Amino acid sequence: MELPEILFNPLVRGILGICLMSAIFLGAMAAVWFERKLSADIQQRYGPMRTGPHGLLQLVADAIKLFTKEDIIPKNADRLLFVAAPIMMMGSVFLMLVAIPFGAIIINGDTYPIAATDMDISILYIEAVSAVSIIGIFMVAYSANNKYSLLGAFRNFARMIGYEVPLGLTIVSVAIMAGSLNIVEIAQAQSPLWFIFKQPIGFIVFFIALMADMGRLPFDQNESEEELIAGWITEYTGMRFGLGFFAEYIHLILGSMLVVLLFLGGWNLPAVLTSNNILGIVLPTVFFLLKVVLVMLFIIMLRWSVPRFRIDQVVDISWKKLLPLALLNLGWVIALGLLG
Amino acid sequence: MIPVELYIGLAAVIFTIGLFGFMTQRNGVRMLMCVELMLNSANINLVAFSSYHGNLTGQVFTLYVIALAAAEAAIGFAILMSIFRMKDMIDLDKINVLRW
Amino acid sequence: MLLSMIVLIPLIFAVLTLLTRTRAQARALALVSSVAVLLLTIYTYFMFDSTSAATQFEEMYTWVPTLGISYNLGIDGISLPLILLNAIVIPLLILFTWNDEKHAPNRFYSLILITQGAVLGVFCALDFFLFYVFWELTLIPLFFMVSMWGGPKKHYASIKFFIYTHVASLVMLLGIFGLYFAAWSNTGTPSLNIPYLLSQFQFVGSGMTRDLIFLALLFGFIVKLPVFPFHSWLPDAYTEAPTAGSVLFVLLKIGGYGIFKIMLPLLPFTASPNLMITIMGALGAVSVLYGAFLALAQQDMKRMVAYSSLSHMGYVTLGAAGLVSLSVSGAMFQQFSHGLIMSIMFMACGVINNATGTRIMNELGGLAQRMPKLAVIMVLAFMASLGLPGLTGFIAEFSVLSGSFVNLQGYVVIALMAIVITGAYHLWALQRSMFGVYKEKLGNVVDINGYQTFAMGLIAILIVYFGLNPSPVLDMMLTNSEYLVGLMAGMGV
Amino acid sequence: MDLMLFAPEITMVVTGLAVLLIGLFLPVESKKVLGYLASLGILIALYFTVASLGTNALAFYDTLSVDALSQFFKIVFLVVALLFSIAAVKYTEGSKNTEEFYVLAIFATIGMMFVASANDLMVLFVAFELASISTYALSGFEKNNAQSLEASIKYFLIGSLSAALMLFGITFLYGVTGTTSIPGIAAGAAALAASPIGILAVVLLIAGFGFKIALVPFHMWAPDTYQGSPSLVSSLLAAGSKKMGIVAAFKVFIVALIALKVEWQIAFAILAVITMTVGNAAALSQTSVKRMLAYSSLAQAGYITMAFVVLTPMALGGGILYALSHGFMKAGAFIVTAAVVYMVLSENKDAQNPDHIDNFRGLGRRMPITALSMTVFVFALAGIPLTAGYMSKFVLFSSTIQAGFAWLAVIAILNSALSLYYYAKIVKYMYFLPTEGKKVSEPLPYTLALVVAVAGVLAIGFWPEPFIYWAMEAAKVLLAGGM
Amino acid sequence: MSGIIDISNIIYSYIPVAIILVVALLMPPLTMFLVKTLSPRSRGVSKYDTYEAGSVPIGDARIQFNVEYYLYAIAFVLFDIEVLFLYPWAMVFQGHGITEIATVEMLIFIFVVLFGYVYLLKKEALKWQ
Repeated sequence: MELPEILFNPLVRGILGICLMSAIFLGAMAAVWFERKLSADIQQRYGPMRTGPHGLLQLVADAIKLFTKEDIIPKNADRLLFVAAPIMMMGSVFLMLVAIPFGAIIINGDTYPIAATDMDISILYIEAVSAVSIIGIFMVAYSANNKYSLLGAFRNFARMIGYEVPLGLTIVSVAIMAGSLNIVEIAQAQSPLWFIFKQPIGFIVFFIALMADMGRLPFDQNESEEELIAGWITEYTGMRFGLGFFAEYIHLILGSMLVVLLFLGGWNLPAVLTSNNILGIVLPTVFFLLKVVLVMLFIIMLRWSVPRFRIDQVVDISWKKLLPLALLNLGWVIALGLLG
Repeated sequence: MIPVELYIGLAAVIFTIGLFGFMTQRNGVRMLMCVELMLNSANINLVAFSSYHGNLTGQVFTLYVIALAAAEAAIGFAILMSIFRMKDMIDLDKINVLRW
Repeated sequence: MLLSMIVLIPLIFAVLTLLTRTRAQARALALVSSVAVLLLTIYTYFMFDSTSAATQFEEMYTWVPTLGISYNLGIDGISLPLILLNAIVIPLLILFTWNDEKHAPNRFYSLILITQGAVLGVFCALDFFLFYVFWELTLIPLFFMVSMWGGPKKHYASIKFFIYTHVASLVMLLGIFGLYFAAWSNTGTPSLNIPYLLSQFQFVGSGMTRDLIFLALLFGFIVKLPVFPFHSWLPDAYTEAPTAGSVLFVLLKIGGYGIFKIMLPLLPFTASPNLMITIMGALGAVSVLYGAFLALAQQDMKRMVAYSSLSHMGYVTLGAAGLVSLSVSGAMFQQFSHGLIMSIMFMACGVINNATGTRIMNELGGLAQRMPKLAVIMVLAFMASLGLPGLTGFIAEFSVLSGSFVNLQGYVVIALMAIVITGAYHLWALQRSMFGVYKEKLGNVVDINGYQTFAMGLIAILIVYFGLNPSPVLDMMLTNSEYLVGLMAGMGV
Repeated sequence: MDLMLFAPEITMVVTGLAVLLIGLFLPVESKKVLGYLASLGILIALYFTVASLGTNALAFYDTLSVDALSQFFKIVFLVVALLFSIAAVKYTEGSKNTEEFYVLAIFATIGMMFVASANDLMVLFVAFELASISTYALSGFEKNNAQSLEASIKYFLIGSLSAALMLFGITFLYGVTGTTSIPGIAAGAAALAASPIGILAVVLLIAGFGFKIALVPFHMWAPDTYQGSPSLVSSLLAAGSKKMGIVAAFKVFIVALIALKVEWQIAFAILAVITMTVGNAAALSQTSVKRMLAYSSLAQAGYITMAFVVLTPMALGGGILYALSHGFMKAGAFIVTAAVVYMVLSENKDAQNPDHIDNFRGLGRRMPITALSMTVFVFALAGIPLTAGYMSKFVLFSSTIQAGFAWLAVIAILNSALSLYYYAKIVKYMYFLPTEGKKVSEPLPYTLALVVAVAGVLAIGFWPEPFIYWAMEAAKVLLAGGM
Repeated sequence: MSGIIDISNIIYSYIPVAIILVVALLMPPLTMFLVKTLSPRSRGVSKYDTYEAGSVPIGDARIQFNVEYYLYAIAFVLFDIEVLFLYPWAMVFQGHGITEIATVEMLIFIFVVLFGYVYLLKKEALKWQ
């Protein structure tokens, strides 16, 4: 069975991307609900219960509320930046999304990733556009003319730059091992042995750095509700807040996908399981998404069980622990490469 | 698909913007940004020519240029910061201890 | 080795002198050095064959072969008398300053020795590079001499002197370069050897180039000499310099030496020798007259002497342009004689200035009563300077004027007019300063001391000696000038 | 490929890293060791360079060449670095950033050395920037001194502008010829000469190098920077960094772009004349000695630029020799000002303009060795015979005449006569003007550096044969590449 | 000089990016437009105040921040650029027959970077105050 040529048409790919975008919206909504319930469980309470069964419709209610909230732009704010900031944040996550495969279809032993585009340097591209979100955050904080916001943004900034370096180094290690910068090829290269087993240090470094990059607790110093009200997003209300909030959750999902793609074997399954075309179409993606959900679960559980670091600790961890570890990992990968 | 002249033209325009900015701006940071702009216009040229000639020299060169630009920016900011700490401004017209 | 020693001993001793701490050590070292040079020079003189115009005592070591530079020394009949003059006067000059209370004596004597070494170097050098090095080296000590111990306008004078003559030497350097490269491109080998380059001059491409080279070199020499109209550094520098400095200026005969040694051999091969002769003759004659007139107008005795020096230097150019054996040798002898005479005259000016505190002649008067020894020597020198027969000045000027008359009647006539004026200002100066009624406000002046008497007296004796018997130096000058004139005759000039 | 070819560079890198690392773990009072270490490393590198004179080789995929030209300039840079590091022992005394001072200087020197051996514009540009960036930081080394910072920011902005211009020019060379290799560009020069882009590239490159060499009218940063930077850094800038610009320009113009000679020759002629004239004229009225030296540096760069016009082996040899001589003379002169500044500041911590010429009054009595060295340097700069400056001018100017550019030589010679005036002024202040200051003991490191520099100046003055020989060899390398 | 640069393959893989970019650019404004039409509007002055835990804000918030941030920023830029050089090298490290040379050269490079790192550590540039 040949895949029709039309599937490779960029326009079709773009429409696929929009579908994926909608999917991830739903995913993010699910993730929000999921987190609420999980956190409630951890804290031994029920969480949202009233809207729908087990509060399943809570998100819909929230959305309605957000849509009907007045949009307030504080005085002294830089209006242009204030309004444009959500675009930057949303743009960043959506552009990331373009290059990330949401799974793959295996037909007759050939793998077709479910991704809007398949570029040679996708991992580099993802790293690049994900860094754009910090500009959005900074725009929010700077335009709001609020000291807490700015302080939050600066912390965010210090954290981001600290963790970009180990992140980059581990990605290089992965790229060395896979011999490619194409995220699909990297995922393929993990059959049969996942990279988490080949470079466990790399995985740890990458995971921590990614969490910091996403601003997940224990790395959400940009918000630090206890000290900075809501940090960088203090002055955002209603739907603006909602957009920022959503961007974070989408980022979370995409980050989890990255972890799976880079270290946890992506959609790779033993060839036996995918030899059948129907199984080949379904199983890899399911398997992939399952792993993504597990990673998300882990991240969310972490959030509710670990206290937040102080900003100086965060910076220290990145520069004094992760960076050497990342270099060590790089050395390890080089050694492996020389031996094998 | 795209004539190489367009790339050169783009680079030239960016370069000119950078040069113009460098000449007219008096704020240290802005001047620095203009220089970066000029370096990047050279990068456009290099990559375009690299593609045109089908060899990788230009792309490799671009990598070096990016690194150098970063190093330059780093040192530039360090100097500007020291000036700022001393004078609370980075307006080059007002930095004029050294005159005749 | 002989010439190297003559040149290098003063330079080495200059460094040693610089390191001394006391006045006594400094002057002693300087005296030792200069006497050593004198002895070596006298030895050289007696070994010298004055019947030959060829280069003698030649020394040659390769230095920078890539550029054809070598360390090449040698003397002939043109340079030896000047070396002799220098070697004789410098020790006497040191004796003359024996009791001077100048500050920083170590530097003072060191500068004297550097000047001596540099000037001797110029006379001995047979390589243009070396020649130019020594030529420029004379500038530095004299510059310091003037600006450290000079008169009230010392800074102005020193800088004017420095820049003036430095520019001139740079122009000369251009000429040297021109000659050097022209010869290089002709023969394919670089060389800065003076006789070699002189012999190559005739093969230089166009007449225009030859003329330019000639004029560039000539400019360098006549500014140093100096002659009108390039003399304006002279009165300032001579006047503002300390006595020793003025004497060193007087001994700085490198400009005239260059004319005889370098210009005359080149002259016949220029595109228009007659034009060159005209230039040199005219400048010389005008200088004689102009210097004399200005000297007449001076109030300051030292300035008057300086202008008279300009006047005398005119004879050198005029004689060189005369192009007969008599005039050329006369001009050479004029250099020698002028060195002796002017040394005494500047020394006398210095003594008077020290004793009375002024050099303005109207304020002086009757000094002969209080300073008889000085008066005797001074009168002798003035007489020699105005050309009294029996003294060196007469021989020189007479030879120049009579010799030049053959070719340059017009200019000689101009110069002859100056003789009257020369006599006038010399005598008038003597009359105003030495004779007449002693002006009491000058205070209690004392006569020259023993060292000064010895120094000035010895030079005075030499003036008389060479005036009566010039052949010890004139012979070799004649040999050389005959050779030069013969060269020109061969070219039909 | 023989790594021994790059023994000097490797030595320097190892030295630099060693100084950095050791310096980190030393207490402030024993950081003097770093100076000795750096000097030792530089000496070893110098030894390797001198020992390898005469080898010819290409290395690293033909991007680096070892030949007489590169070795000669390496010697220039190493000599300057040596003087710098000896003198810096005193300058950095008591500073906790000693190692940075040395390391930056060593890295700058490494950059210059690689520029000297670059055979590829990519390497050339990267090395160029390595040297530039290190010197930007060096010139702002006195972080609490407004002058130093101002010098630094001006130097930095103009330096990065020049880098951008140069790079833009290089991209066009690459665009037309398809290679960044210098011989490759020379081979493709026909295409360059035919294309208007070639001219554009030449213009951009002249401007880029003009800024670095500080040719008028691209010079406005130089006086400020040389005056404001710490004196030792000025010595590195004037004596080292400027030479780097010159050797790079030699390579780019004379080797790579000889086919476009007609276009740039006249430009350089004009630049040379303007530069030397403006430099000398402006130097006349300066009261800051460092600024005066800066302007004199302009003038000297103008003389060297004449080599681009004349383009005979001898002229280029003269220019190259001049670079070495200027290295000794100018580095020495700036070290003297460093010593004077040190003296002034040790007497009065808050002295303004410690390099003012009034502070040179009576230096002959206060610091005899320093003053004597300064005399040698300024006389050498003025071109008094038997000094390095004279020898270089002799070769350079005479070859200019030889090649038929008599007018250029005349202008240069007149300029050189003019320059005497302000050089003599320094000597006058040192020896002839009275002062109340007492004799001070001269810091040993400065004295040592000065003695080395004086020895160099006099060595070239008295025994120029080997220097001229190797300069000529270097010039032959340049011309062999292009003609 | 004239010529054509063919980058169609690359362009094709970026067309989806452009499409998504347009969507991403449009989405927030559209949402905000919806909000504007749907939401009520109340009058009140104090709601436009900057929220700083209830206290009245003093002065402008766009102030100069601690210099620490800049130091980190500079360190970041430099290290990130070092990583930049690793990417191309990572691609050719294996399977291009230059493994040994590439390894040695990159190890030297990393070694020099480590030097810089040790320097930063020792100079306490990475110490948050």
